[in-house]
Amino acid sequence: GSPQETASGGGDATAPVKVGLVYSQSGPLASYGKQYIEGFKAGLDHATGGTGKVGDRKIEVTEVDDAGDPAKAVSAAKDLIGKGTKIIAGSTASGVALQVAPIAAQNKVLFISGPAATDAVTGANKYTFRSGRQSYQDVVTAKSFIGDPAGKKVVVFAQDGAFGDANEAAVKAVIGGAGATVSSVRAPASATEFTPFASQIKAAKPDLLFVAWAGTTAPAMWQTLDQQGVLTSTTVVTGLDIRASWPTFGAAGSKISFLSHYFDGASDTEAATALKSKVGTIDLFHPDGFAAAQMVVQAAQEGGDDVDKMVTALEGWTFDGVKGKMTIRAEDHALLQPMYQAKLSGSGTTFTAAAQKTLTGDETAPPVTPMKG
Amino acid sequence: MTDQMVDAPPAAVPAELTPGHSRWHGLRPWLPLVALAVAAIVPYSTLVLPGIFEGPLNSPGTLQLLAVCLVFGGLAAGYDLLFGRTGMLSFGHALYFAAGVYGTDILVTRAGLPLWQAGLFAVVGATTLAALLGAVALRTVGIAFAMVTLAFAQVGAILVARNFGGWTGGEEGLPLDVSGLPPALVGVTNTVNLYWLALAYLALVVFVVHRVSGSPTGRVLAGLRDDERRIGVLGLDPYRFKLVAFTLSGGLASAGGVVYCLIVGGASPHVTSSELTLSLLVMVVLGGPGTRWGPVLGGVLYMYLDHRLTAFGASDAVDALPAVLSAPLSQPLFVLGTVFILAVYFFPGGLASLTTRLAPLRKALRPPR
Amino acid sequence: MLATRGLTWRIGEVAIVDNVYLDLAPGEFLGVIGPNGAGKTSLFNLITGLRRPTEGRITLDSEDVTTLPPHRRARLGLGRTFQASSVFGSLTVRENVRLAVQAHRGGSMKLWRRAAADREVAAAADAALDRVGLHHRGAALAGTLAHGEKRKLEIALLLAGEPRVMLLDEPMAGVSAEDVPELVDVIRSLTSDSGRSVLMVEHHMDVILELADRIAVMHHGALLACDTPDTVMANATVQEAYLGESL
Amino acid sequence: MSEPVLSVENLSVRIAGLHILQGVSFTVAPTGVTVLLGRNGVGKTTTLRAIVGLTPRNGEVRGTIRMGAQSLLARPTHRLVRGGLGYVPEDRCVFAGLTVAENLRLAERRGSTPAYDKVYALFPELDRRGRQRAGSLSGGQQQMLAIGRVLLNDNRLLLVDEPTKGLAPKVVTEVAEVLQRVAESVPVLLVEQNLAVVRRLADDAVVLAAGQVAWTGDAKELLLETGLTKSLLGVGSGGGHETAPTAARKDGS
Amino acid sequence: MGTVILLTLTGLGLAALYFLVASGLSLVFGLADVLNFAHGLFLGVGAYATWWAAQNLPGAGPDGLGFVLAVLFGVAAGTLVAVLVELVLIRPLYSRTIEQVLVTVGLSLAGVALLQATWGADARPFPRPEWTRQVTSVLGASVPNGGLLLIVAAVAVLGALLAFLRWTRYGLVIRAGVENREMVTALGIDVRKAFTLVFAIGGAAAALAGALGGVYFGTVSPGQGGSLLIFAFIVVVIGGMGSVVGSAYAAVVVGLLQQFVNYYGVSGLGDICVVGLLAVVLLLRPQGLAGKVAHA
Ligand SMILES: Nc1ncnc2c1ncn2[C@@H]1O[C@H](COP(=O)(O)OP(=O)(O)OP(=O)(O)O)[C@@H](O)[C@H]1O
Ligand SMILES: Nc1ncnc2c1ncn2[C@@H]1O[C@H](COP(=O)(O)OP(=O)(O)OP(=O)(O)O)[C@@H](O)[C@H]1O
Ligand SMILES: [Mg+2]
Ligand SMILES: [Mg+2]
Repeated sequence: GSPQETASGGGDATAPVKVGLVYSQSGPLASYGKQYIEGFKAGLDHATGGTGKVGDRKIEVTEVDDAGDPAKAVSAAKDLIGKGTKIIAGSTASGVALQVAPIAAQNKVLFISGPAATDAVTGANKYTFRSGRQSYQDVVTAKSFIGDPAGKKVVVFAQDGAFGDANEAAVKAVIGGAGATVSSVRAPASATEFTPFASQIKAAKPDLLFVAWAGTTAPAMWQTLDQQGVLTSTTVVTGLDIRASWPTFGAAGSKISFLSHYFDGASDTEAATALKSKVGTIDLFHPDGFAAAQMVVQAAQEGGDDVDKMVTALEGWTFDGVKGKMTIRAEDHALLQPMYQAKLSGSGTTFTAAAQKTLTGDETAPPVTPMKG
Repeated sequence: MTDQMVDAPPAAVPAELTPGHSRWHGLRPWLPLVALAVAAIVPYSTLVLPGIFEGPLNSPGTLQLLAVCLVFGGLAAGYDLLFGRTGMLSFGHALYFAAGVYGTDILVTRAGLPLWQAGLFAVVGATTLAALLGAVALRTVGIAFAMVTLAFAQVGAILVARNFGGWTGGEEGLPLDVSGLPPALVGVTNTVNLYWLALAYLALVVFVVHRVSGSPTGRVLAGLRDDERRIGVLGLDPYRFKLVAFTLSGGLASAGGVVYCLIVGGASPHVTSSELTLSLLVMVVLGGPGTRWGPVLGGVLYMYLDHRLTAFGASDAVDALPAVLSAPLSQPLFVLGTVFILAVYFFPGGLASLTTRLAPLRKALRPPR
Repeated sequence: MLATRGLTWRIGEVAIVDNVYLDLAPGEFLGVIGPNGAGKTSLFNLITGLRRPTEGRITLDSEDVTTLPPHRRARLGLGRTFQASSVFGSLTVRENVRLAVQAHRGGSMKLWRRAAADREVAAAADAALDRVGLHHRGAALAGTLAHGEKRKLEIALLLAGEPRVMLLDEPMAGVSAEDVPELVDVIRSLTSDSGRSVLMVEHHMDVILELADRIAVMHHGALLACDTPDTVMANATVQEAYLGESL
Repeated sequence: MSEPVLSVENLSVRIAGLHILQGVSFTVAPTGVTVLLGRNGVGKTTTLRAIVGLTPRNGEVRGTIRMGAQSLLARPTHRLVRGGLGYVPEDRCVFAGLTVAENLRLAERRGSTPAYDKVYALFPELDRRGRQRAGSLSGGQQQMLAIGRVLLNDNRLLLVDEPTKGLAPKVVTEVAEVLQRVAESVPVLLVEQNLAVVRRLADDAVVLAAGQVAWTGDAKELLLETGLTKSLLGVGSGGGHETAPTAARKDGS
Repeated sequence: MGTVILLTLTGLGLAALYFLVASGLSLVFGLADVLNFAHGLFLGVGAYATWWAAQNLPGAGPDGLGFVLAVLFGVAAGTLVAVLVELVLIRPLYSRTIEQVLVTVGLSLAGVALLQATWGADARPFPRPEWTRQVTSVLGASVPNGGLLLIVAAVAVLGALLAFLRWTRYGLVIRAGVENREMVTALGIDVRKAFTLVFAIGGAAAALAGALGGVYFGTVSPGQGGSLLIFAFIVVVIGGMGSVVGSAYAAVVVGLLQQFVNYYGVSGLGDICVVGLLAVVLLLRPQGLAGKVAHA
């Protein structure tokens, strides 16, 4: 017989639609994963009108923990695909998303990447979609703080690695392309002492400082920038992370201009109300899970068991998400969506974010990347 | 004290150098082949082992998991050539594994080489790297040696993390471009081929380590583990022999990297970390250093737990427990760490020592002759 | 055969081995005595290359070996035993000796040959074990041997290397009285073959006197005397510094 | 005869499956030196270690060991030693990384005044080399340190394992003298291969063979009877390797 | 000039942090012969206990005496955990060094996961006195007070440890016990107590480093200890195993090197220089900068 068995997806009209969620339940990104899954459940409820069904077919969700490790995620994806799953979603970490995307293409299953922000997921291949924003959209939002960039001096402060590279490249393209001179200060992600970098930034005297920093050392970094007077000497823009991180900005928080993917109260769409009723306070990655569920339902509804049909059904689809109007761009599967400018206020452990400005999906649209595979 | 810091591992006598006595003597040489044959036909079995594997034995998920386990079994056996058999504690073994993974990935994805060339270059390159760095690091001994190898590996990790020239993909890793790969290695339906590849790698490593340990050179390596000064006085250059062991072990690790890169379909910076070396150490000790099958078992078991515990943590049984228990139990690393500590206590000498510990039991059960 | 010229080893200001001139003729048996801490073992360490001298030269067959590493000297025919037994504890007694034989027969890398298949090595090893009377212990782990047995194994390891110059560091220490004559015979037989030279440190005077052609006396790192046994034993300084009054 | 200071009854030790001692019984008289004799590997060291409770992990001890009325088995070593059981191990075991003075300081016991004068009087070398690392001492110097360490305190019984091994004849004589003087105040259980030393020191003798006691009695008697020494120790009473420079010459040279 | 002063002082602050982590490690590593991978856990325990105490312990808080109380609580918790670890896990394995190291490896995995299970993976804001967030102007350079606090603490810890080793009998017992544990017992000393004490001191130093590290970083997170550990290892080894003074020197060298190279060189070069330094030092002087402490 055949040395290996792969279940073929049941073509039965009442057979459940199998959906595999591969995301971080444990590991360093566990709390992102938690928001994602809460958002997904709420979204599924919302999109199916509470039935959890598409037509007569139940949506059967299998959750697998990847602990942030691409190798585990790949194993999980292969396992799911082997069992006949046609839709995979999740990927909290960029590394996971990038490694799972090719698997989806090789096996012709739908993959909807989650909170992973890397630009490289966009246009990765025909079968890969995303339910969250990408770095480029962050940077476009940042640009909106500077007014007319022509002749301005912009410094990117980012950590070493692909995340930093992507942000630096995006700033060079977006703000530099609009006439600003862009330079960068890079630091190892493992750095614990930021004075040398703060000094370098200060010496550069920028008009705008764009900071792309993730990880547990961020508070120390902000404190150092604050102590060395960087925050008061220029406009500093960075992305607003999950609520739990807000108090760690301390006094520095009010001196920073935030670009935001989402925070509670940023929008009051129907979907946002539905989500809020489920999870209480909405956080950064709830909308990604919510959108993923909406996309899953759309794909199942229109595509049945045919993945190519699912892809066609999603390409160019516009829907009302938590953040407002979302559009899946047909050419490269970028998810066009509103982005926000925000201010943080408060002290101690209670901080609140307030929207300064909302940018529409078209305003923040990244340039089209050619589809790679 | 410095030189006592790394005492030779609590190793057993190399099995290869002691003649067997048991009734099995005649059969014994064939057992590994039988095991290999059984492992090779696993993909034809539809056996379902509930709780142990998610699907039947021949489902892609199970085969993928097994393939990863087998590669690490081989890696651990290769590492044992250094640690258990020669008594060298290297904290930088991950570097050579990573060189295999990233070398293959970069050559295929960025340079567009065909797989066999990329794999060959990666292994040759990594082996050369091991020889060069080993030549420097072996000027020290004991814990200093461990730290120098760690330093080298750390430089590798930093270079990968920095995403030098955009080659490595930094912390996001580098997915393997499969368009140029043989179709038989691509896609979930072909997981079985990856499984066989991993099995072949494991068999290769075990065979090489076995042959080398049983060779005259292996005898010298065992001697080095006990008393290096004495080896010198006998007229053998300890440095040369250690360098050969180091290079060989590095080369085997890089070959494992090539296979792993194919199985996982890419590279991620995790493979450069010192934790990986540390887990190799854990695998070897878990299995039993200096034994033929111990490190293999240790590697397979460790990776199995590492992968499966995430499912265990998320299972309903754990969720149903009170929060005091379920919170830690849903952390795979907590369970892994605890299992490991218990193993150190209850199987000193590793899994391989189980056979000797069970010997009295076996004797008792055997019908009197 | 073996000669040292002004050999000196200092740690800081202290000369542990102090300007030693020593000549060992082919086939000669030179006993080395001296109080504890005189520098006998240190002298051996210098000659075998485990330590580098601060001054002076060492020649073996008129070849200068002062800077050669231990294994190169061993290949030139220099063998030694250690004061504190150093055998390969996790190998069997037989494997210990085979390793020594193999080292002697050519230390080149043989990664793919089966060690156990080399009959010549095995035979030579068994012969060496026979000679020290450890044959019956061949299968025991060397680490579990009793002290006296380890001393014998040390000598077997030395024998296996067929050295032309042998350095024995207190081979009788801890050997039970009844085994001493046997071991003395073994050592004697080493020299009677083929003009081998021996340098032996030993505190058992009767053994020294029985075996040695000449006796060197060390004291505070320096060579106090080096002469025939009679002359040395009669030397007043030696009497005073080393022998003391007999029991 | 007065009560023995130490009595060993039916002592049986297994290590790693080997039955090394198989029912050893003997006593140590409250004064003088009792010497424990036997070939290499009969288990002399094993006996002493069993008495101080240092049998290795994979070993198993049966039988009774009493000091006075008190049973010694199953009590931790440090208690036994504090209770007055001094032990000088076979391989000296000085702390190589510590200085000579630190080695001695370590041996001080709480509650008693260390007798430095006594030790330095016996071994002036130790005083001179106070700041040298013990590891760099020669074998003989280390042996002196090992003995000196124990003599710092008052003991009820001393266990001394091959104290003259590897020592120069002169030092052997010195060590023997020291032990003789020590034995005037404390009973000593001594393991020794050097028959000259045995002859000089021993009052009683216990001979081990094949894991059991082969002979016990007055040491003088043992050493005088050529037949006995020959059968038990394998040497004629006049032979053996003695340290005096009187033995046979190498003939013909 | 201001930049040089600033980099020097902040570099010393970093060095102080490394030293605080390394000192306990070095002590346990050098004297008890255990390469303690669980040191990062002790660090985490100290940090989380301080964090917890500042909010929940009566009298403790983020400021003034309350903060001192919170830190004391943290140090006590770290010490307690270290002692428990020694008693329950390490002690039964004495004389089996490799196994001891492996147990600490297992512990570092399990312990960090336990912290994460209890308090979550995210960084929590660390309660700390307001003045630690401010800067002091030294010759025109704005030097963070948190760094200065670390320097003061490091000097105090160094002094205390040296005094301990010089004036107490325990230093002696411990070093002897490492060489030959059996023989120490044969001299009538209960060596187990001494080893427990070493772990207690190591744990206390680690917990203090954890608490002050929290002040320095402004947050606590489960992985914080582990990330500092690798540099601490490097410092310990460069300094010479077991040498507290050596660790101090090495910490200063590593801290300053990292700081200056990061400013004047390319990003990431600081770390590479440090590991390069490690390799060079070991190749030239395998025993590390200083010999052993222990004569302190
Ligand atoms: N590495 C070292 N550091 C300091 N001193 C040393 C070192 N090695 C040896 N010594 C000293 O050198 C002297 C000679 O030591 P050596 O071991 O050579 O003596 P020996 O003659 O062999 O004595 P024994 O007969 O007791 O074995 C001794 O005083 C010893 O303390
Ligand atoms: N840890 C151990 N493991 C295995 N065997 C052991 C161990 N310790 C001792 N033995 C064995 O026990 C026997 C007795 O050893 P012991 O050291 O007591 O002899 P001894 O009479 O002191 O000999 P010697 O005169 O050589 O010192 C020896 O055969 C030895 O091999
Ligand atoms: Mg000597
Ligand atoms: Mg003995």
